[in-house]
Amino acid sequence: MTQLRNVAIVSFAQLPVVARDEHRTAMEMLSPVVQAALAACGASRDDIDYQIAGSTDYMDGRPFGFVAALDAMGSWPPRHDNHFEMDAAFCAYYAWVRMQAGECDTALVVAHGKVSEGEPRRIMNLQLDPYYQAPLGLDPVASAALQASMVMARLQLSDRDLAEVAARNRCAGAKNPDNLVREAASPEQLAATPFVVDPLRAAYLPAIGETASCLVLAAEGKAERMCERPVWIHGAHHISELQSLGARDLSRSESTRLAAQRALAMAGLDRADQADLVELSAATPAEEWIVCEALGLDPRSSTPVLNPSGGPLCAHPIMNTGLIRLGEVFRQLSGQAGERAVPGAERAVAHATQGHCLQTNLVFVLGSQRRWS
Amino acid sequence: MRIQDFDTAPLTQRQILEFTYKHSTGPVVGRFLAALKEQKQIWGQRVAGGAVVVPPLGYSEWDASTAKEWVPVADEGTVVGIARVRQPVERLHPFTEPFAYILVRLDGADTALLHVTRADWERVEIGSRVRAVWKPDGERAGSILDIAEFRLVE
Amino acid sequence: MPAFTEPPTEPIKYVDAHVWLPYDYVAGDYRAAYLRALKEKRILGSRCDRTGKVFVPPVSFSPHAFAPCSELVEVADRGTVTTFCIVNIPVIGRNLELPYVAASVALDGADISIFALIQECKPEEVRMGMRVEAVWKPDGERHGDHEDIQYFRPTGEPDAPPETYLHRL
Amino acid sequence: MKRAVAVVGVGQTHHASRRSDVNIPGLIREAVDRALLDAGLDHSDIDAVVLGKAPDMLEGVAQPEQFLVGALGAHLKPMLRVHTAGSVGATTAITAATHVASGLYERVLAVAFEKQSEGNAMWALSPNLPFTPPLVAGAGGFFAPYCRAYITRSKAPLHIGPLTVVNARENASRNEYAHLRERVTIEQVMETPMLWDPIRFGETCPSSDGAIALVLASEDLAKKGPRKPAWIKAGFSLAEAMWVPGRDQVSPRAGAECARLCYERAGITDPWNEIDTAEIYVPFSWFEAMWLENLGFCAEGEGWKAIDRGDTRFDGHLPINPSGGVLCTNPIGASGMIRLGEAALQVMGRAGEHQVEGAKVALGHAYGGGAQYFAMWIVSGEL
Repeated sequence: MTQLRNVAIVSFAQLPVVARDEHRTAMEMLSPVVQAALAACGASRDDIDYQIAGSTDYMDGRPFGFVAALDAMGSWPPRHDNHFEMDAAFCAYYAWVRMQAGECDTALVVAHGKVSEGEPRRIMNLQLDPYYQAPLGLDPVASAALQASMVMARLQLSDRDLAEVAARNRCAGAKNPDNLVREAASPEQLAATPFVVDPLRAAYLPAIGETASCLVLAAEGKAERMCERPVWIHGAHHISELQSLGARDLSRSESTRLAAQRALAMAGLDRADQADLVELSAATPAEEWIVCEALGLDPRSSTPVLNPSGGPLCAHPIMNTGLIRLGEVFRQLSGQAGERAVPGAERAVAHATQGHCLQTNLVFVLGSQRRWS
Repeated sequence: MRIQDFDTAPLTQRQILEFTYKHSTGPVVGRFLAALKEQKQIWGQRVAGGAVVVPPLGYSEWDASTAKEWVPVADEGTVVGIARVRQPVERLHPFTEPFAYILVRLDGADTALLHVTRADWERVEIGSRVRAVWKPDGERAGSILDIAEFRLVE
Repeated sequence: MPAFTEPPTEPIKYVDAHVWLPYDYVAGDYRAAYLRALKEKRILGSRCDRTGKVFVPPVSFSPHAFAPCSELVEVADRGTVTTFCIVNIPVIGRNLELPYVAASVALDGADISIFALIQECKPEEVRMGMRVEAVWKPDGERHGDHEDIQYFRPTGEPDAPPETYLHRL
Repeated sequence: MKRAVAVVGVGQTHHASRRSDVNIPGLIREAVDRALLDAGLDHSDIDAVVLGKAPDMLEGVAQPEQFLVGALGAHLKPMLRVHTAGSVGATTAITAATHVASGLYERVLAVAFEKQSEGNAMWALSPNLPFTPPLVAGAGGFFAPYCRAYITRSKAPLHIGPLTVVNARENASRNEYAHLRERVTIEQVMETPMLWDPIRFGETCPSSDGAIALVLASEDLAKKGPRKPAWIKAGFSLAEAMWVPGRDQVSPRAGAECARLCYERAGITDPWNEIDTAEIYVPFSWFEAMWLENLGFCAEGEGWKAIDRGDTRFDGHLPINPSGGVLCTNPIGASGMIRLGEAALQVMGRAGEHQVEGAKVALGHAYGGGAQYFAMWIVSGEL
């Protein structure tokens, strides 16, 4: 791998995830978060070279929903700007690419989504091809269940294996004040919740909610001045797969494997288990089994620590979920994780995903030290 | 005046975004659907590497190459994935009673078809053999739903 | 053996997809206060903590100075047409006689213009700089929504001088 | 930029109000296949794909890039989806170019499309939503007041709008891919119904189905290609907030600033004389005069005079939109990339019948939102 530019996360802010904020629009939720993220790294609005937002029009319930984010982010005077119709973790990836191209030194990456206004199951049905899959009404809960049935069959997983993964997330997530679900639970309790779409029980589904989040990235030279303990990006890559659910092996995530392979190579690592902690966007315990397998991790092992934040089972604010994984790694490696801190953590992996059944996956490798000297 | 000086009871309003889109199908999807309607025959397409893709898109999703010849496949096959929907969502799912989504690898195909089973939603398992139940003549409209559902082959 | 050698040559040309998506929108406290004030024939704005600029409808955060707008203020229900167009095609969901005039109106006391209908004059009489005032629905018929202001009409005052509106849309 | 990037392949569909002969993947593949053929490459040569389009409500498919992964040749590759309103096609191309400039990617495919006939653009772009006042119908109602403000400020005579359409249609008649290719006269345009006074039906862009794809490559690979590439000398995307007191929608600061940055990086000090042709985003006739000023080609109040003098005609001093532009072809999400792609074709010398003779440096430009998003690039035949 050639030498890349050292780029770090220097700040992160989010609102606690809630089921519904009836007092604020998506934009009114976003502004204070951007302000908080800037304040935390001592930056003025004009110190930021580039801004990029992640959101989707269908989640916003309107065309051009992100245009208002220009106002909420204080885009005056005019700013170098972009917007992806993707989880904002992918925006963070692109901001990093821009820094590699030498096009900016600092970037504001935001996510917004007033998820409670719409019905995600209906909206995400519309992601499927309109000829064969969408007309059947398939929604993300049912597609995740299809996928769960397949990974359970191939890896011979039991309901208990899902319950244990869910319980680990729930116990960790109880310590995270930003989570929507903050009650620890045992595998037995979770395995007693009713099936929603078999083999997925209520407790195996993500805690969908809403928030706004903001990450600040800065290149070496500026990062150190903005943050006492910047968290450096050691590698990043993402890969997509075809959509037709019957044309790929849903029980595996080849895209996660390939993305991780390249991101780890950039980081000079061989395996993901060389990280101290891993933050995954897997939305169900079955997905977590799949992503772990692709990363060469055992979801039952305690090293590395998996989802110290509690993961999407405790808070899944759509469009923000991946960015929050990066935010959590920042908090952990910069000593701001409070009660849920992973002691001595120096290296981490963060994962984001898009589409039904882990169709597109992004892997970041981060560390508390600079990668390239 | 500050915002606290005002009535801050939540103000919300429900509204439905509703529209009927007309998706052009193009020659390949369109002919596949016409075969469901007129022939009660499921067709796949062979793509580079030799795999038979069902339902066909006109290209290989693996490498974007243009698909080759049409290949008829059976309306019977093996279940490779199941999702049992206990509480269907109104106006989204095709049934109001419990049903299951299934991925079926039809005999002669190398990919699986996404579909549903209503009657056998509890009994179908991975590895089960299922067969298409066609909508009757006159009710088939040229849609993936011309196959009413799949049922276990007893 | 299949009975057919190929699929029908005549394709099904279209698939209809009826998209039906319920949303439950949140107005937010600022917009709610604005709408509720309309019921009392008041137009609210918010003042930027840093620059003192007044935004109508009120926003919680100034897009301009990126600072909170903590203070809510009342602005006049009259102002100046800064620019406009004459519309000859119908708006979905609104029953308006054609043609009608859609204008940018800078209310007195506000630093942002609002979009408004201009009526009670011929479209060709509308001009940039024209002074207009709100025509409210009668008491008891206002519900705290945008329809509470039926439209704006000319006040008959002398036009505002060009320098006050030409570069302020 | 860290290293030079070039356009090595351009492919677009025939644009029309209804391309019901193909589905969405088919439309895209038409453009992608042509771009790859043009570059002498195939899908296996592409490292990543960036897709752009305008609101998903136009086609009723949410985040359609996901279902299009296979059609785009993006299976097991990185794929991103950009959406910056009307400017999206241009922003998408710039995003793809940045990937190559970073050194992380060698060849990137940028694709943009819109298939507006699947839905209803008027509805999709301006549904009535609670708590917001219903705006006037369509984008024309939003932009017409700014055209009026321009006319008032610049004292432009009223034939300038129609004249702009005459030039655009004349140009489109030479472009086999354009949607509206019939020549028109000023009188014919003036006879069309006034929709949003001062904008007539004949001064409004059509609603089109269409797609475009560009292959972008690093310097080394571009030099190895079969054809002369278009070198990207500069490319930026800037945006500004909507509700800014005193914001000038007639000549938005983001547009002027974006152009200034492009000229500065491309080493252009006198755009009027140093740029040979420009493809600029003109969805309504009057925007051509407005953008000539905003882009620094003409002084304030002088843009319409350049049009009136014939300087912007195909055989004029600075041919504007030799392809016919957005006034003749508007698949919204693709329109911005078509501008950038057409600019590239001009400096490659491969614009066919609408080739501007001797074009060496060209500007491609797009805007979107409430005249808030601006994205543009400058391409040159010389590295």
